[in-house]
Amino acid sequence: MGIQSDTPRLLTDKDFASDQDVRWCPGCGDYAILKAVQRTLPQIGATPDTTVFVSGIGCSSRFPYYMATYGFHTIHGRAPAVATGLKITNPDLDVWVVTGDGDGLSIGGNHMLHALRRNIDLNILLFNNEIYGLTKGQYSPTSPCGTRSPSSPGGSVDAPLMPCVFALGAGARFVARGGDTLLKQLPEVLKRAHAHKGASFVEILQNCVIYNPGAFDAVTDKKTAPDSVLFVEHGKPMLFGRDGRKGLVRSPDGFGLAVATVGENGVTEADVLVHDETNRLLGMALAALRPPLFPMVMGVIHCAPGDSFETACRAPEVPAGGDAAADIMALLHAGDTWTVP
Amino acid sequence: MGIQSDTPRLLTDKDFASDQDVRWCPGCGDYAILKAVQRTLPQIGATPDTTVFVSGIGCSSRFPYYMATYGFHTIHGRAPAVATGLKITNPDLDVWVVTGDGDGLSIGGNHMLHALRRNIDLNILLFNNEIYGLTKGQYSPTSPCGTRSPSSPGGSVDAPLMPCVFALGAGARFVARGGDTLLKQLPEVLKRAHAHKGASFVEILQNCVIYNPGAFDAVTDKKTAPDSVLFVEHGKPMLFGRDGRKGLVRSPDGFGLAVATVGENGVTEADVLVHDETNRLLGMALAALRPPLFPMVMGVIHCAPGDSFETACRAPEVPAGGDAAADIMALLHAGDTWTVP
Amino acid sequence: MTAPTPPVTAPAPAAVQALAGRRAAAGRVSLTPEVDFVRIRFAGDSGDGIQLTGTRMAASSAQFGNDFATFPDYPAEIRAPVGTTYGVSAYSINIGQTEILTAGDSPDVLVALNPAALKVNLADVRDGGLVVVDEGTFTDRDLKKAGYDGNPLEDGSLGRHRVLRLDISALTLAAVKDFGLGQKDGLRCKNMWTLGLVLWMFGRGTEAVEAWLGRKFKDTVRDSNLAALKAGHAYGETMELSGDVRRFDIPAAQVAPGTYRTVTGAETLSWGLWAGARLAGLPLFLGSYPITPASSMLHTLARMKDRGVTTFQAEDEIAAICAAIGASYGGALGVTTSSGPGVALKTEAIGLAIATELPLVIVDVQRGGPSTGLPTKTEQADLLQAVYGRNGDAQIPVIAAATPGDCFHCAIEAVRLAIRHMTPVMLLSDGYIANAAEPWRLPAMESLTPFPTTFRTEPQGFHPFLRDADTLARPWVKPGTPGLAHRIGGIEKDYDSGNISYSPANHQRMTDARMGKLTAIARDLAPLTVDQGERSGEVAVVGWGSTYGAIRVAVGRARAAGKAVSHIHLRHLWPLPPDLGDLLAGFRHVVVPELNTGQLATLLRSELLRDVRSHTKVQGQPFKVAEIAAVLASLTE
Amino acid sequence: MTAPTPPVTAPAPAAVQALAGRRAAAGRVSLTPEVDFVRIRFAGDSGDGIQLTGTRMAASSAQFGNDFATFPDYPAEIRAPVGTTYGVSAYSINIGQTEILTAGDSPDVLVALNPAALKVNLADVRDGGLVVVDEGTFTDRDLKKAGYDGNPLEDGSLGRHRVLRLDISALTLAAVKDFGLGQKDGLRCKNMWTLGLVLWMFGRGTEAVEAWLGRKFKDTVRDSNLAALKAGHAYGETMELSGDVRRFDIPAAQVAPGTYRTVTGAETLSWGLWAGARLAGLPLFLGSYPITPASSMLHTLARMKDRGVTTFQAEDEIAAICAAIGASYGGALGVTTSSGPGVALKTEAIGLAIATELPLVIVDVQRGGPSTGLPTKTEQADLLQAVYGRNGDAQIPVIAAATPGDCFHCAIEAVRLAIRHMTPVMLLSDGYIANAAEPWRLPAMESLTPFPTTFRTEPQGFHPFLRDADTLARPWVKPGTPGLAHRIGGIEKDYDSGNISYSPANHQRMTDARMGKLTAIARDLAPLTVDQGERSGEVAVVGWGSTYGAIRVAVGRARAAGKAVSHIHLRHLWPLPPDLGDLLAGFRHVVVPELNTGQLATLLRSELLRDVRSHTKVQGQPFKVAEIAAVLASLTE
Ligand SMILES: Cc1ncc(C[n+]2csc(CCOP(=O)(O)OP(=O)(O)O)c2C)c(N)n1
Ligand SMILES: Cc1ncc(C[n+]2csc(CCOP(=O)(O)OP(=O)(O)O)c2C)c(N)n1
Ligand code: SF4
Ligand code: SF4
Ligand SMILES: [Mg+2]
Ligand SMILES: [Mg+2]
Repeated sequence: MGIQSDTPRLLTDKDFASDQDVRWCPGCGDYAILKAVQRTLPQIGATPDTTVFVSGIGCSSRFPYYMATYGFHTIHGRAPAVATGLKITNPDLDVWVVTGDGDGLSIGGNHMLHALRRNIDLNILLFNNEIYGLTKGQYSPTSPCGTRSPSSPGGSVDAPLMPCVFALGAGARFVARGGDTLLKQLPEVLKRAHAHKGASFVEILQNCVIYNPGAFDAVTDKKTAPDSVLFVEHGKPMLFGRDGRKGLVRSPDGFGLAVATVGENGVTEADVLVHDETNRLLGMALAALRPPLFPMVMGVIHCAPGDSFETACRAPEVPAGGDAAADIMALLHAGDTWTVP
Repeated sequence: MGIQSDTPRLLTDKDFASDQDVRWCPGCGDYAILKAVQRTLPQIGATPDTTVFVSGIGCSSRFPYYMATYGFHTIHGRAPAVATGLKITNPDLDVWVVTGDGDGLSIGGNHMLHALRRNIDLNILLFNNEIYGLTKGQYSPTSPCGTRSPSSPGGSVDAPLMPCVFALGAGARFVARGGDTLLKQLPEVLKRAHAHKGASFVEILQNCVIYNPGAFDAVTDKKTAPDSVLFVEHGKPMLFGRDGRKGLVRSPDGFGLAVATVGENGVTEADVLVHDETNRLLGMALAALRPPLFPMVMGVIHCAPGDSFETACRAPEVPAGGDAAADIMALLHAGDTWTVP
Repeated sequence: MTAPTPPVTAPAPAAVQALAGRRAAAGRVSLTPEVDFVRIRFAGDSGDGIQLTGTRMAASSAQFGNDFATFPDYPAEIRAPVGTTYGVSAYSINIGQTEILTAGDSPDVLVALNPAALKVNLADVRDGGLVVVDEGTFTDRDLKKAGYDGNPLEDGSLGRHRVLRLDISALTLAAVKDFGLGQKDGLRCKNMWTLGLVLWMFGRGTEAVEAWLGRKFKDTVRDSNLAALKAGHAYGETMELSGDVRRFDIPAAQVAPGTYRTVTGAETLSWGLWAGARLAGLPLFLGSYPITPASSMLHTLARMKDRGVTTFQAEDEIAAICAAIGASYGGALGVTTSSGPGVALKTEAIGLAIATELPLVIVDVQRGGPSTGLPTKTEQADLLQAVYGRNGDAQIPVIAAATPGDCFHCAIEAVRLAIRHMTPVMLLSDGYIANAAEPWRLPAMESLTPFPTTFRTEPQGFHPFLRDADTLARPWVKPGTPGLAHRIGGIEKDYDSGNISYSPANHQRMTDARMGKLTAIARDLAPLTVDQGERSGEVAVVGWGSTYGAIRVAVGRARAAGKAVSHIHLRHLWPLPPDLGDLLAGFRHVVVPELNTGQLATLLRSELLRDVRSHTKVQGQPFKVAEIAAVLASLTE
Repeated sequence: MTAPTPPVTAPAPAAVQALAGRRAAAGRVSLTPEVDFVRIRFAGDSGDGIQLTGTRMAASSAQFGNDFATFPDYPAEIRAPVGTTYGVSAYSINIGQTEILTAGDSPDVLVALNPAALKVNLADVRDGGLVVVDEGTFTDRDLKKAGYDGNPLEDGSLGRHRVLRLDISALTLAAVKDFGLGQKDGLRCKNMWTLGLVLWMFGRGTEAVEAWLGRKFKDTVRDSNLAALKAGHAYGETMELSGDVRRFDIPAAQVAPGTYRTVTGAETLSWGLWAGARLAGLPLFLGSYPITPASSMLHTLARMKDRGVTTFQAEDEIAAICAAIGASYGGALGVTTSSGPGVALKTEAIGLAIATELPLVIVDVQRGGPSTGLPTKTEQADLLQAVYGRNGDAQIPVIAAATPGDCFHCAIEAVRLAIRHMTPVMLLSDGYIANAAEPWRLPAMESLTPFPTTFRTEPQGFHPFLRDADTLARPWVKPGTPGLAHRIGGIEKDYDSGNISYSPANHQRMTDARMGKLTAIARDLAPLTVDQGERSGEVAVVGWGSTYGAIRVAVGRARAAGKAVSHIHLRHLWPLPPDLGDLLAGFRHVVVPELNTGQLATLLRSELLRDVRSHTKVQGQPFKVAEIAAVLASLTE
């Protein structure tokens, strides 16, 4: 059954690319993410036949069509729910959810919330371009205040959601952030997300060249990035900046974080906080930082594994060979019955 | 128009009680909350005619029927959305949302999320009894793991949501916690919620005597409360315990909070943190604490006012007296037109 | 949108069984109250344990060998304030030696445990019926709460009935005084005292209830209830009850041989879904969100985890159906259960299951609408939503269960259709059959024929939308199957390759294929049977769903009176059976009784272009036999 | 569920206007291509600016005085990869001296700016039609991307057409070479070069486009585009074009006097909603969530904040409608706009608006279904969802707009009904009329009659569900009104007091009252008019929505050929006009053309018990005139 090759060969990104033409706008950040995923999967031992990509609706949600894995392009906002049913039914599959800031946080916010709360073993990739791409550029729940768009010609007036803060508030046990063009870091984040058993939430900053170009320039531009991005790693001091001398320290007044420069004002390397990815509160603090006053934190912000939902929810398998009719009769007879001769 | 009395008299709780029989189970915590609300409203200058209670579906959501104010008992989970449309249309009204842990956090989680994010001026009271009351006792998204209920006969397996943590993750600018039987504190919390312009989120711990009795005994029982409850007040040290000597301090190792006893291990009152309700991160830390290791924090956990949504969203009023037909013709002519004689 | 009407060719599919044959005591028409049957209604405060009294009475009658039907009717509030009319809970039970299909229009006996219960139920009691009241509760305070100005026991309001006044409260307290219970706890045994008395009236012993109490409770609770039960029974036996109190003698019914049990529709529907999945060789996955009156199915299935049932309480109805779709995509049988407002929320997702052609069973346990409506009351007003309520040309088969027992078979049929044609199926139940109890003859093991599912595993020539020529089903592939990785979605796809396609001609072809599944299903339906009566005549009564019992009794009586009336009860509502038009052509009148404003009538009119007489009632209550009888009488004078 | 059919009594309500009268050039039938009208289709890559070219051509034609109709057809992807067939964007425009109602079945001229555009569109071009190609793009690479094996320009594939090969790419680059643009930016001016050439073909100058460019752009962008436009025009004038290229002479149409503008249905529907609210004296509140093809209404209304329009982009469709309900509760006119999948999500909340009897307008801009379906294509398949798609007996009026101009009037009518009867109203548009442009004669100011809203302010005798005897509307009260505080909700309520009620008889009474609103609306409808033809005859074509143009042209031609065919176009789809049955009784055949599988036909069959010939097409495309003409021919031979 099935086509099986005798000598297993090492898979490459090509094995994960489907035969469909990729239909995003030229220059869209989604291309880079697609490449990163296709390159990472072989490295973590995934196979196309045991991997499923489930998505909602949006430019980002077209993702499954371009993967040579199993794929389900569902309806707007519902991918986490569909993926939940799939994962419970078939826990051996690697299930990835691909969604956008509109799909996953606007219409789909509730399913995202509960998938994270339940800690079901899904790898959730949220492509955050801070705009509705597919429907031609309306502002999204992550668009900064004042975003001018067809549906907010005078500038949007709603405060944006911070995806990673939201995820931590929902109880997520794995929260990370990557960027479409951060070709070195993104695969590492994806690997960690995959390795984490339970719901893994990855926000990927993604450039929509048509409707919101350059939203993350400060973070992805090679020139500005060093001073505006902090890559965190568990157990490592949280240092950044062109010369690596800026660091996160405990806020001197009050409860929180501050940026200090090692060597200035008596600050030493020992004052710089060491990243502890198991500390949820620290994660919340890090997730909320934003340039220009603070760096944008990238990498694994929080990881504290717990029981994953599907195992506990799933009923034990009933031996397939059993006599169905006899089983049914047994159920019907279990209880108060009487017989009329 | 309308019945107007010449000499305005002071209103009392009776003026806020409708003529309908209250139909909750005898002993239900909802009664105490109803009383607290009816008593508080006159004190903050509210009038029945300018106050609206909007609710979803659930035992808690029957609330509006018992108030002599305007009231809208909508559909399951949607009260924040209905209230949003109402408040934008009629910003002068005091709009209260009453919801339950199922109504507001299960089916209605997304609307709650976005009402909080937008910071629309609603006073949201979430009656958290950690159970679905009206539908006869299924576990809810706030039920602790292992809750046995008709829909989880083997014990629930989903990790619960912490309502106040969720609210802060959503970007809420006012987050508080009260309890049904805390007759002294609850009105104060309600007053603060009302005074805050923007979305005010109040979690009210509520006892469902039928399906989840005693869920909050540790917190509401006069015997255990002193050691398990911390009432926070802005600018005051966070002390609690029977003798008021326990306090929250900075966690000595790592980033976070710890409980210490003043006078033990060299801890002095100066080490005890002072509550700063404007500090969101501190709020997140406080909201997540739970007995037995930590106290349950009650009172205003976070309050940091910002622009409220309805004012910015709302279109300027068009003078009612204007000539509608002429206005319409003006719109139709604004653009490229041509005339055929 | 015309339903496909191909020629009837195929053989009777599995799980089709004439409805009447399934019933106990089928065939003997119930005619004379208090001889053929007695209808008794227990009513009291919702704290009085009325529902429990009723179910025990039903169980005792079952064991005695009567046929019976029940109708529990409880308030929407969990615990409404004591003594109010909206806090009244009632349980009607009709006990017979003949075939019993409804709880009966007008009770022969009303037991009212407080003034409010009397107030709400008195009007229904038949003239000359017996009213038993707990006069201990007829205090000024409780009379006022019930909205009485005076005391109906004193002011002649009960003139048209026989009245038995007992201070049941005091008698109960006396019976349990040795257990040291407070007044409140002692009065909780009132229902058992009452049950004891009623059992005596029917000449039944208390053993069955005693055994049950012994199994369910222990210590003081058990013992005090036992004492009350026995005291009530003894009271009947030893006291000199006034001549007004006749005892009833309802011999055992002549029922078809077999093993029986008492079931509600919520149970049988749950078991049927599981049985269907077992027969198909699939694990069952239920995605659900609690809602009255569908929650009891979630509860029943949640208790079946050890039988391989996975239940998932989702955050809302949309997540519930989407998870079920995900489960079906993963190779399980995905099921979702809800009631009207919840099914409304699933509308968009049903479209996804249609577009991706995945099997799925959607159960709608209908309740009073629109909107929140009357959550605890019954109605049949979701039929048109089931048939037409989706964007796009998006049809799915719709099936309705007629009785609690029928739920089992309908559920299997729904599962079978869903898998055979790779389509969502809507299965309609309602608050009445979900809650009502009836004795059910268990099906014979031989009737449970497996229909094993074939998953596609062969990569050669595979594409995800290749169709079976007969059923138009596409192949079902479990993700994880080597060599078959593919992508599906809700966008239109190419008929030949399954890739996204915007081609005009292809969209037509795919639309035709989707609609063609309905044609295929209609083609396979067994020829219609007539439940009662000839295949032609004066009047055909066409019913569906839970009105079965009332229609059957009314038609049975009309036939007993010599009228040429027949009863056709539809299980398959969409597509309609292709031979329905021809069958109805043999009747002068077609009457369609429904608990809505005429929804099946709408379908029949558009599909058959046949005028029908729509007889409707939208009151949150089942039909009374008399209501249908009146229509029949007007047409057959 | 039978639609109420009371006697026709009431006078014509506001905003009812014969459809034909609204059109420019009404009455003169278009018969001869290239004499009465010319159909031209611009096609190219989605990056080629095709939609802009089309709209400018439309604007020029409008200013010249032609009648015209357009059909924009663009890909589902934002920017599909360059050169692929699924990235092809097209804009069809039909320009006439006679009444023009459709963009035309088969273009007389196709302008193909790349091989893919040729590939996708060639089959539609009429035999002998002119094909203009940019041969500069017919490179091996682009031919391959388009899926061509050889070069169609060389291999005789274009034998049935006249072909004009021009290297438009090179000509454009030459025209703009002085601006120092790169190759890519230079080629962006191709569309203006092409427009210049086409304007020349029609004997039109470039002034109007020049003025527009001057208004919209500045600096190099403006100047380079101007240069390209003029160069294209000059090319036509000065080059020796082969004899194959005739110039077209389409004189101005004889149109009704008045002020005109070019509009799309998205604009007119938005304006109409606002106009309705203004005439009612209410602020307009739009709750919406973006979805193709409804988003353009959100965009249009978002730009009207200074006119008192509040737009709220909600988190999803459910929040959108719920906010609109909240706004209506607060005394504004609540409106929500979406397309099929989004309307499906609103199902439950529509029930709430029905139960609480609040005014609300729900706009469904239909697209291809089921599920995600064909988001950018048109369809009429949400009609049954609109009429029947809710739990419970929950009917609401349904109205459909026929043309972009009609959208304005239908929107006012929807607002009027919603307020007059305190009910949600469903207003159907579709992707075709939302996007298509047509010249629209502005209504006369006198026709805009205010219908001011009366809010209840009098506490005396108030209860929230008191009804107006005629309209069955309950009083509308703004929260904040002194002395009128009250509670409403989705649970059933007492007819007399408005308090929660579970009483059986009351539920029937309330159900009857809710359904009675439909009866009241039907009673008030103006007598039906026939769009074209007599009130009896051989064939009645009954249409609804955007098929208006194609039906009108086909019927006009049939009538010109002497056939006894009439066209009836329904605006009110639910309740159906009470005189429809009688009107149709005068025809031997009733033909119902629809872009679905027969949904109006289903309604007509069940409501009128009249057999109709359902003519359907589900291809995501409007009807071709020829398709309808063929049915008519078959029935009138
Ligand atoms: C029920 C429903 N509502 C609305 C839409 C329209 N829609 C499609 S994608 C989308 C938003 C996409 O935004 P995002 O998730 O951020 O994805 P992006 O395109 O930016 O990658 C919307 C509103 C839809 N397809 N279905
Ligand atoms: C759409 C819909 N789904 C489900 C229900 C059933 N339902 C009513 S209330 C409720 C949950 C109530 O729980 P909660 O909000 O915690 O309120 P409580 O009764 O505990 O106060 C549910 C599931 C409904 N009425 N409507
Ligand atoms: S619209 Fe934006 S997000 Fe969508 S494909 Fe284009 S660039 Fe990417
Ligand atoms: S069920 Fe629980 S929450 Fe509901 S009224 Fe009773 S005690 Fe209160
Ligand atoms: Mg986006
Ligand atoms: Mg609750």
